[in-house]
Amino acid sequence: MLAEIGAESAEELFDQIPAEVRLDRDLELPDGMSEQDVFEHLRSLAARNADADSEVCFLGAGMYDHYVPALVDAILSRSEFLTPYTPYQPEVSQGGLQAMFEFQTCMSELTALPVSNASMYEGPSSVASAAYLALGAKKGRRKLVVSRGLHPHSRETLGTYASGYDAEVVEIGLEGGLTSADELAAALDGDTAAVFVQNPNFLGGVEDLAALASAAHEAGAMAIASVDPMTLGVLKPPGECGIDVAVGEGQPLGGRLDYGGPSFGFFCATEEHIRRMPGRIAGETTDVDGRRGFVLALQTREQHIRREKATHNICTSQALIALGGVLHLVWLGKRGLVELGELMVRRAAYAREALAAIDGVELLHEAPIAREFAVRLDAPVQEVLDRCADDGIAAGYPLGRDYAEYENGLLVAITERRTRADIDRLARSLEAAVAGAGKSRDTAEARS
Amino acid sequence: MLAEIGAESAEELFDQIPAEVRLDRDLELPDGMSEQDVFEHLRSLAARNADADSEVCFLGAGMYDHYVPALVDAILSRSEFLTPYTPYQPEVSQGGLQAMFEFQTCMSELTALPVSNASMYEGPSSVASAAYLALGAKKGRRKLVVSRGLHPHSRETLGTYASGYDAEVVEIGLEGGLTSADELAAALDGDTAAVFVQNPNFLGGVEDLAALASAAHEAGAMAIASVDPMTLGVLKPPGECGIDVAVGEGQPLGGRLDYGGPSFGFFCATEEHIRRMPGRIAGETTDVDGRRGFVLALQTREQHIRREKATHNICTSQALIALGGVLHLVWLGKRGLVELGELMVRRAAYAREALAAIDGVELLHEAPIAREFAVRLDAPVQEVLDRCADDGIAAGYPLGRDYAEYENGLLVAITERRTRADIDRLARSLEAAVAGAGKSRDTAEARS
Amino acid sequence: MQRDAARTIFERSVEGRRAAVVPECDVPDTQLSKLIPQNLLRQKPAELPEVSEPEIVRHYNRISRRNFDLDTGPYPLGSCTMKHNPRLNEKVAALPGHARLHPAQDPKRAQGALELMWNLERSLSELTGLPHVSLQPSAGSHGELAGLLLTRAYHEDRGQERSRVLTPDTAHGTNPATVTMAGYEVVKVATNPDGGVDIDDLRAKADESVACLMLTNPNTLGIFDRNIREMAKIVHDVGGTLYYDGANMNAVMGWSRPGDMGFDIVHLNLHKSFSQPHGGGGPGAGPIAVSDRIAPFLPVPRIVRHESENGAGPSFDLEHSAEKSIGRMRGFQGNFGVFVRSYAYIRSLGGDGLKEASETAVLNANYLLAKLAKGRAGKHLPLAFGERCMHEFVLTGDPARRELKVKTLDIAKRLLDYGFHPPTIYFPLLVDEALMFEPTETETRESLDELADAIDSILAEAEEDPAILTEAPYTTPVRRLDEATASRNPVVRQPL
Amino acid sequence: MQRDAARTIFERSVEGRRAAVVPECDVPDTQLSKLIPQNLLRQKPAELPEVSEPEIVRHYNRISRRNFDLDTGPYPLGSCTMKHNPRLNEKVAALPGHARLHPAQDPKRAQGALELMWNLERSLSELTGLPHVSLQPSAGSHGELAGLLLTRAYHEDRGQERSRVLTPDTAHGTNPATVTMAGYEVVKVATNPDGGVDIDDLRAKADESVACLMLTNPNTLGIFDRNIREMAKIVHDVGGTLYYDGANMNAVMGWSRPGDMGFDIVHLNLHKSFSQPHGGGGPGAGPIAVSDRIAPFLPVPRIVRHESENGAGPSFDLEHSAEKSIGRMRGFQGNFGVFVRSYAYIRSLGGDGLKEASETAVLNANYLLAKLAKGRAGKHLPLAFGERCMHEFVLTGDPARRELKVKTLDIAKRLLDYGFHPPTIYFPLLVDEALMFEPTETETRESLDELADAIDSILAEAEEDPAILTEAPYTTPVRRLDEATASRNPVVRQPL
Ligand SMILES: Cc1ncc(COP(=O)(O)O)c(C=O)c1O
Ligand SMILES: Cc1ncc(COP(=O)(O)O)c(C=O)c1O
Repeated sequence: MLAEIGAESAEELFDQIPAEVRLDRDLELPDGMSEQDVFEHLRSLAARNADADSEVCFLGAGMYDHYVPALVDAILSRSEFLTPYTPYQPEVSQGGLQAMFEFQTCMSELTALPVSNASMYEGPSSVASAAYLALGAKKGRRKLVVSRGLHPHSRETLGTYASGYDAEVVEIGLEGGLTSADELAAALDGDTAAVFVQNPNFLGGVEDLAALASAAHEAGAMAIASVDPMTLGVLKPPGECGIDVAVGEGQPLGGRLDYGGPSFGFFCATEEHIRRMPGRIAGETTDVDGRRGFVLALQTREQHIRREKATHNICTSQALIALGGVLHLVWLGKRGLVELGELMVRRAAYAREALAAIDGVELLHEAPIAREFAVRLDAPVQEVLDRCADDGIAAGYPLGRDYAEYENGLLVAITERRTRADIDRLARSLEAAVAGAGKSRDTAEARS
Repeated sequence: MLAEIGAESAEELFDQIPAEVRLDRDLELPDGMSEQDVFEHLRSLAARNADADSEVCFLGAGMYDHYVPALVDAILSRSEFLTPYTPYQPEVSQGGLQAMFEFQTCMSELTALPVSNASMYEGPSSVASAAYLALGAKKGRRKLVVSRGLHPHSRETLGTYASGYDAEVVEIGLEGGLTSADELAAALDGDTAAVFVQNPNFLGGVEDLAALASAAHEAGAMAIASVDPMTLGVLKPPGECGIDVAVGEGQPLGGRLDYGGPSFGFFCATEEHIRRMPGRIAGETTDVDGRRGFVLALQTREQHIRREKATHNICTSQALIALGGVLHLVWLGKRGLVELGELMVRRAAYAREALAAIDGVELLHEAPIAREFAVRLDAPVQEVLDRCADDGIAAGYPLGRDYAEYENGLLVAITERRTRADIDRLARSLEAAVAGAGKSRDTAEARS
Repeated sequence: MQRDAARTIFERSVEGRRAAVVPECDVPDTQLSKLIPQNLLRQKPAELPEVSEPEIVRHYNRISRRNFDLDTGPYPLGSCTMKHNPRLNEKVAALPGHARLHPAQDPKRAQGALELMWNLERSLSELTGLPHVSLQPSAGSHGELAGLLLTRAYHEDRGQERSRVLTPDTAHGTNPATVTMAGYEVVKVATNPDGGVDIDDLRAKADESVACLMLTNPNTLGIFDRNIREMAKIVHDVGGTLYYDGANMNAVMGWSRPGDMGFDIVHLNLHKSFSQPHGGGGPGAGPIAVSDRIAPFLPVPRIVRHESENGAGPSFDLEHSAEKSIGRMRGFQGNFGVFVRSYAYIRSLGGDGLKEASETAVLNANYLLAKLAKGRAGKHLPLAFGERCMHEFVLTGDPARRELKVKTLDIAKRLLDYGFHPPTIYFPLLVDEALMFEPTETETRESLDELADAIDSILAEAEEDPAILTEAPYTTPVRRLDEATASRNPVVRQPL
Repeated sequence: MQRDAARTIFERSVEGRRAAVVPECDVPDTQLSKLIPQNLLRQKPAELPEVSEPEIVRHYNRISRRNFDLDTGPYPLGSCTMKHNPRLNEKVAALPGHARLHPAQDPKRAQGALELMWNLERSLSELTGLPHVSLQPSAGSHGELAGLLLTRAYHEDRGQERSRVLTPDTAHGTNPATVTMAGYEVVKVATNPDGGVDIDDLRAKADESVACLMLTNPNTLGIFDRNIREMAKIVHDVGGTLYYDGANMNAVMGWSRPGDMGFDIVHLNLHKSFSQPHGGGGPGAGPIAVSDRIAPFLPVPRIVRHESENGAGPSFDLEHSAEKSIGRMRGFQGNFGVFVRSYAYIRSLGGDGLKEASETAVLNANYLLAKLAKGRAGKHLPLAFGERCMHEFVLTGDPARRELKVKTLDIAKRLLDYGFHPPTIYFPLLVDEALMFEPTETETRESLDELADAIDSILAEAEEDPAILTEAPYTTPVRRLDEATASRNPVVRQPL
């Protein structure tokens, strides 16, 4: 090969790099290993994580331990879906493009909004991206009103992005577990570009999206909701509530837990925003012979065409994981999604009641819930969690770091994998843990 | 659909079955379950097995814990290989047929015999099938001489089959861990159709196949060897030793442990036996346009054509698992197979020495070994194994059930997955276990 | 499908390339000939290909696309029960507790595996109506051999020498081949005009030399033999056993049981009725179920269940010897990975689900039959026997051959161009130009309609111009292959 | 590839069919409106398709074969680093300890994951020559945005308002798009005749209003900008930061480090240089590495390592707040599954292996370039700039268009018929009719030869009859598609 090139050595080719910026030593990285040794190394690292197979997992906070049907992995692991790039050559990318089109249809159906893109990175950055759209759509307005029921990660990400948008973020509080209508009314003004809410909100409460949306619209602002797609079999879809843009975290749909990623985000909107959408959108068309096919549509929104005038900078997104979402949804089907949603609502109600009955556990709010709910413990939450972990239970997500006002708050998530027996086990463990932790605190207090 | 058929109900179609043999009750089987529930049920069963991920596994006896490269599962799980039937329509089965052709080439190279079929069920039934070939090839001769170094499962299976063959099986013993040349000489006569040996033999000893084969040939008998394919990178291949038919257990090549199956067997022979071979054989040919292709060759040997005159009754064999073997071999490649073999030989030597140095452990034989070896414990083997299991080690295969003469014998297997550190750990555990078991026996004896 | 020229992995080999890195030697690097005598060592390495991982993955991905498979389209291969392979089964089979369990593991530490096998045995017992099960045989024909060796042991135990085994002329090739391997002589029984066994012929041939009658019911014509009880009586009366080839179990699960029909020994194909993928020719498993009188002879090892004394639940063990056992049929405990898949399948469907599966299989077959009968096939490819069918049916292409000058083979090859796998052809032998369709329960009505339409179109083509069929296929990776030369001058490995 | 008419899964829906069985309700079956007010409940179910599992598997298997993929054949898509995706990485990513680890798990019980992330951070730090790493960004463009927000925070922390970001006109589209999203104004810098940045233009534009210079090096022409140190000095002298778009890291791993070139902030594309499969458009990950002065602003959460006091080995934790941090860029800890794959990749290759990978990538690119130059491409598709290249190179199809009347698009489409994925086309923008080839290190010499031959044949066809190209492709699942209508009258979902 070198002869063909006319080079003496492969190193010679690196003469293109001036000596002063060439690394003149070996990389200080471990030596390469055999496949077997890498496998053993990774396996030993993995063994030091307590995963949802080794514990009964009531953790949620945006990512949930749903049962992912076996066909998802079987199909996603096919080279034909796993290894291509973004479909720049549509003639040989019809599989991926059709998958995007089907994804868009699924998400559009779920949210009852006519337009969906082909995926975003994940939930929180989709929220922040929706703000970019809103600021573009509502030129001149710079204020973003955000419910405290929005996922803390979404609020923080929005805050990070907003420094680039030169926008002001105003937070409004919760009342009885739901976004305060009064605070919202007070915050809305002629400078407000959009209102952001979440459904169910971070504490699990089912919001009245329609009321919130109409308040936003009255002030001339857009209404943007982040929604949990797995609840949309039972909860009124944002598109029917007047929401302009619905985004969200796609992990519940066919996603692994994966310590937080890769998952996918989704981004749906009303027709009027179609040319402001971020990211890839597949569209149906025909070929020169009149045969049906799919392409990346509306590319003139995108960075590779429009560069600094693009509607967003996103390029690589989450195509494969989004296909996992399609597969899960298609597997569930029209009835399955509803049944699953109903099961979750009923189990969540059962769990909430079971936990509320425990001495030292009370409800944080009594708003309606769909799959997750918040309680307040009469004991240090971390100690309670440690005790439950000893019982093989990840009892929930402690609220204190994100919500100083809920110091010993605990968020408990239900999926179709958490059976009544699991819930009963949680209740027993929690009861003992709260009692135990309370006692040890009493002792400590008595001692001090 | 019923209208099209002209039936009132689907049950009506079952009127074809006379009432007296219709089942008039429900099956007494559990109700169907959701995918999730079946998964959990199977997961809980699986959790009650101590597998080679949860222990350090020195078990062998024909199936070995080799490192199977990740690409094997990735390729075998492709629908295109996983779900077709036997390639009866070659025009749309070229993938599977070519895989068979490549398999045959691999096995032929490994054994240095020109003909290989496309797979047998597994090792022991391949041995029994080789006997069928030999009895056909050596018409009139009814005696099968079998080394006691042949896997007990092979000997037992041969015994089972032989009742149908109306053949006599004569066993010859081992001497110093190797097939006794004297006993062989004594057993051979004009009625002997074939001699069966194994290499390495069941106790791990590397046999002098060439000497055994020439003894067989002198008596006009065939020489049949069962060989461990993973040792053929270093051990002289049967084809170069005058062996007529080489068979064996394919599990070491890309196979799962799978509690014993499905694995594959292989069946290789000299050219003269090609029309006596059992099972599928892929052959190269061309299509009407002169394009290269593959077909099932020599089908006139087979049951679907020849029926009662077929060379064997085998139909479905182990195509998919055999492809796994090809993949593993191709991944190893020409040099990898040799390196792996060398590593095993060296580690086995190290392990043998390390174990022999333990008080209460002595070698069962001093014959050369390739990957497995036998020791004799000065303590009840079951108790020793239980103690090692408590240390997380499956120390080996106890010989007593198969060989009454080696009551506390233990067979220890080495693969590239058993590192020096693992071997040292085994040695320590075994030392303590033998000492401990010896002690408890002493106590028990003292007591009684 | 890939249409480029076939190239083997050996032809991609380039000296020095490699995929695997073998772990470093961490023990003394002793010269090999110091450990094993030089004359026992290999001198010249096997010529395995030298290729990189990307090349391996690409090679096998590419050749995989030269296969038609069940996930490509309908695969109505009669007698093969090409039902969907649920992906759950692959997932549970791959759990380390299954896939990584060494077969020689101490039964104490393999309780989950033994319980699974026990449960599967019990399920198959209930489905077959026979009390004892051995999971050991590796496939259908292996089950058949086990069955005939059991028969032999049974008769020998009673001091009887019997030499003949009866099989109908519709029998699958493995049946007669097995008879020979088991040391018996095949005696064919004729088929009556209804497609069942000719009872008179059976009666005439059934005597004390008969060890066994091997039967498939429904048989390979897809016809349930209504005389089964009578036949059983005839054979039992002369002291023979009845063997049930369970390849067609998918027709009758939960509807009728071979044990209740009078059979003594049954094999089931887990790779047919119980959803184990066929893998392009295996693996499968062929468990056998037997009646009480055959039970003592069942292969070892056997799974035994011990009730606990302290109420802690049962435990399981392997029993390695039994006085009258025929012994082992193979290594270790059988194709456990297949058991896992089929057990998952049985638990997924449950008793009702299995019965419904058979119902739908029979419904689908009859629907396809009816659809075909109403089109050109009704004329050119009539049903060979009877009117309705069980889970499969056999058409005869005899009229098509005579009137349209196209053979069954031509129709099959042309179906490939239409994107369907053809039915089984030229089997059973007694039907001229046979086409044997088994759609299974996992095909939808839509796909059956498409298949019927395709066959109709193909027959229309034949009416127009038979050459369209006789030269088919056109669109496959290769076209018709020269099988004769491949058998006359076999090239069965790559010359290197 | 499958050539039948496209049909969506929605078009396969039949009322009443289903795949999933939802577990039975094991708690009180309360009416839903008793639990959630009726007005908040959905009235009409979403019209998801009603299909069975076999149909799902078949549908997606079939449409998958309408994709070209890396395991089908060479995929020399410039700037995308289509290197082989080792299957080991998929296997380790799927281990339950990784795939089933909840992101909110207590760090005490996720030590393996945190250690893996820590190790990956350290590896990327060593590779980039920059001490601090955040794995958080989800892809390249997300890393860019993080980088510019870091720049903004850095300047603001020093009390400076800066408004402009410089990018060369060869920059990838995400660079200017990111600049706008981060609230800056794009200022383009010209390219010099060698394909590098025009230093004079840079000097002229570099003033105190400049927040940052964004650069790719080697740039999108595959050319290593030899003036990098000088450029860094110019920008640093006016107080700006230097951002390195690491999309081309595959050219220089172990050979040259952005930190040593003077860059302050780097993003890497784990889905390019570090073997994460592209998935048809993601997922990926775009970790950033930064210099000391940028470190205080890095996103949270951050991974911290605590040395143990008792010698028990280090422990790891997440730090959720830091005074000057720009905050979160996304939910939870980042695309951990991608980290696992890339970490496995880095450990597989090791330091030497990574260096060798870059060496081979550069060798392969130069070989392909030389091969092409010797054929018809030398005349019709000359190299746009320079003589040699790093890991990729850009040809211009301008002569072909003028002399042969075929556009780059036509050549690309015709390559599809030859079984190759085309190179990146029409990028970078400053090259007319650009074709950007990046073979990567995992292609063999043979496949490069085949690719060069294919291009040569295609150009021969063009010399003969340009229509062969302008009407291509012919053999793909669909032929040229009407993209204009798709954007004018977008149909972006199935009407139901
Ligand atoms: C009727 C019948 N009997 C027996 C068999 C043999 O089964 P196997 O292939 O599992 O050995 C088959 C399989 O084709 C069959 O269709
Ligand atoms: C040079 C360059 N920069 C940035 C990007 C954007 O990376 P990503 O797609 O990961 O957002 C790309 C990817 O195409 C690229 O080639």
